Amino acid sequence: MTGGEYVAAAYGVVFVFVLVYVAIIAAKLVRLQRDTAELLEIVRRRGEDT
Amino acid sequence: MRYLADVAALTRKDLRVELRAQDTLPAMLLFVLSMLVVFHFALPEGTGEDAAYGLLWVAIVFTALLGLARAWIPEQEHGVFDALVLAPCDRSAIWVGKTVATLAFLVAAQAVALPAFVLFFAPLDGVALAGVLLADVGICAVGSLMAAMAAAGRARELLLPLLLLPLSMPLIVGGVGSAVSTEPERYLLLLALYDGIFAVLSWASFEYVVTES
Amino acid sequence: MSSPFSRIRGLPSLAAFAAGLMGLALLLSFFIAPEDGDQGISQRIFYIHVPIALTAYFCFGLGAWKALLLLWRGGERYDLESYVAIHQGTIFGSLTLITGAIWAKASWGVWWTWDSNQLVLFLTLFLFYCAYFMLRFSLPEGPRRARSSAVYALFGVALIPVSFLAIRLAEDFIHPTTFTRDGPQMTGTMFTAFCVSWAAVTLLAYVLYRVELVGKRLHIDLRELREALE
Amino acid sequence: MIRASGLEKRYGARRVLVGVDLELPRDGFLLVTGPNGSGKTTLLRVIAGLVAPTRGRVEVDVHRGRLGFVAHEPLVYRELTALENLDLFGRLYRVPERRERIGMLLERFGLWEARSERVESYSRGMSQRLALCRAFLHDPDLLVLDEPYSSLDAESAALLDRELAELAGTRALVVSTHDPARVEPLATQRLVLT
Repeated sequence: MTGGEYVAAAYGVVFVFVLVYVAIIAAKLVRLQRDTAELLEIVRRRGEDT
Repeated sequence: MRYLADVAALTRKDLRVELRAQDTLPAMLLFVLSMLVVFHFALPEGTGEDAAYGLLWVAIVFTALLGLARAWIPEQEHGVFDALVLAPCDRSAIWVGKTVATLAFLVAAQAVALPAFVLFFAPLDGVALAGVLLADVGICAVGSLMAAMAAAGRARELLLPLLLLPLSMPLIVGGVGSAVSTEPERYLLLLALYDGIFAVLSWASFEYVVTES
Repeated sequence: MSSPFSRIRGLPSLAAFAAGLMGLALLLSFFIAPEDGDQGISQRIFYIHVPIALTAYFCFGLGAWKALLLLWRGGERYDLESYVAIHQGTIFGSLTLITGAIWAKASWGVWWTWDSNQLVLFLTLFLFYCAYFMLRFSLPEGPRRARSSAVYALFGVALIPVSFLAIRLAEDFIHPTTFTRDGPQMTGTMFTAFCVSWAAVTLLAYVLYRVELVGKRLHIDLRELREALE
Repeated sequence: MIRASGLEKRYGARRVLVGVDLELPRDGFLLVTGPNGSGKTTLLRVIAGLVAPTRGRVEVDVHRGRLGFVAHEPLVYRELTALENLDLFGRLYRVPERRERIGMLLERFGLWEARSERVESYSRGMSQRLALCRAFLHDPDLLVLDEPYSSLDAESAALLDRELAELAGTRALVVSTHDPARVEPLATQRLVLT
């Protein structure tokens, strides 16, 4: 491995970490969206009952 | 003055409870002695004395961990912890009592283990003994607090070593250094600095760890 | 008086600014800064490794500061902020160890060296803060977990100087360093490249911290909403 | 003495206490009843200051040293004797004429003969009576008793009736119990948790 490849490896790792982090945040957003939809469903159903 | 009276009462209670229960001190003694014997087989022929000092400190830290894992057991049976927290005394006195009692048992176990070490492996001079005592104070002070934190958790036997081992790294450096190095004063200074900083920090934060409101 | 920074308060604009700064940093550290005399191109890892390490310290410091606020002033929000800050600190901590190992391999041909006080100190702190999460997962949710975590976070910050001193003293008897690597002498442009990337990485960490905080607060609000609806 | 408004306590998703309001004067006697798991113990622990409410506020203007607390567990050291336990708490609570007061309480609660035996050799009833001694030791202004009658035999229960009758009106009491009949006449306020 030459010096340049090590530099690429170092920055590459940082880049991958940030991407993985963004992916985790995206997964959380999806879950939050599903939770919100569920709550909306509950409210709507409650709206129809009264 | 009141504070000292509370500390005295709590320390006497810890010593009496432990001497009556008769399970931590004998266990610590046998544990440290068997570790030393195991080290004998673990050290191949050619290794110098320094390795022995290093392993001595591993034995000291793990013996302390054994004692600290049981530190708050008496308080958890019958829920006595609540009674102590409700008492009008300053809650840090509870920590001081427990630290002094645990320190006493650790020193008692070492009173047997260190001569055995000198017999088995290598000599220990006055400075090394001072290093052992200073490190004992540090690990009991921080350990009592960490044990109180872990006590409220689920896997407390697993949690305590994880919490304590990184914190005990400076103690091991100081301890081994005071035994091995040509100019050991610096290491005693490191241990004293550690004790000063972390004993005060533990003393001040104990109340927050055991109360909710 | 609306200085340029007052407009940066919002998270999206903060993120945009961070991205811009990071771009500038990469540009500087790759193209503008001259190549290092003896280490050659591998010295450029320095521009990312050291800023990440300093950012990890920043996150641990932020976590400890929030912990102090929790113990001193009380308030549920500080527990979450301290937790997220230390979470960021651990992520950047692991990045520091990885990029540090790569740098060690490039400069000295070994993936790990006990000679670099920086790396050894970081390993200790990294283990310490991993135990922070073990503590949080072990204790039931509530004021006592918040306070214990806060106290533990404060211990972490106190551990940094003491460990650094211990590691420096440990050098004498564990094994004297075979080669000393004093701080790299930096010419003008190198130093600016370093400072810009330091600022960029710190800002990146702060943005990720804020993003995660928003996510966690949203989760808590939703849980409360759900309980209110039941 | 005690003011609480909109008290709520939640363990994760489970709501143990919801919207509890109460006001107890210095000589009030609050009887707390309700099925298991209705939050009686949690409410008493919140009043004693051992647990922080999730929402709402509780003000108990009594100094910690003037509060007596009895829980499901006796809160004494198993390895110590009755005398040693009470001596420890007597010192921590700065009880004047500690020895005399401990002797009198052990006598009154029928523990005098067993005073030098370790608590681990005590029956459940004896441990409970020792817990009552510990709670009454410093003559507190506020007594928080969580099901004090549990595991007491008929004779001890009658003894506790007399004690409570004597104390009622002279200080604040909060008592939770399963058979409220015994304490009903003394209560000035009632709170039923569901």
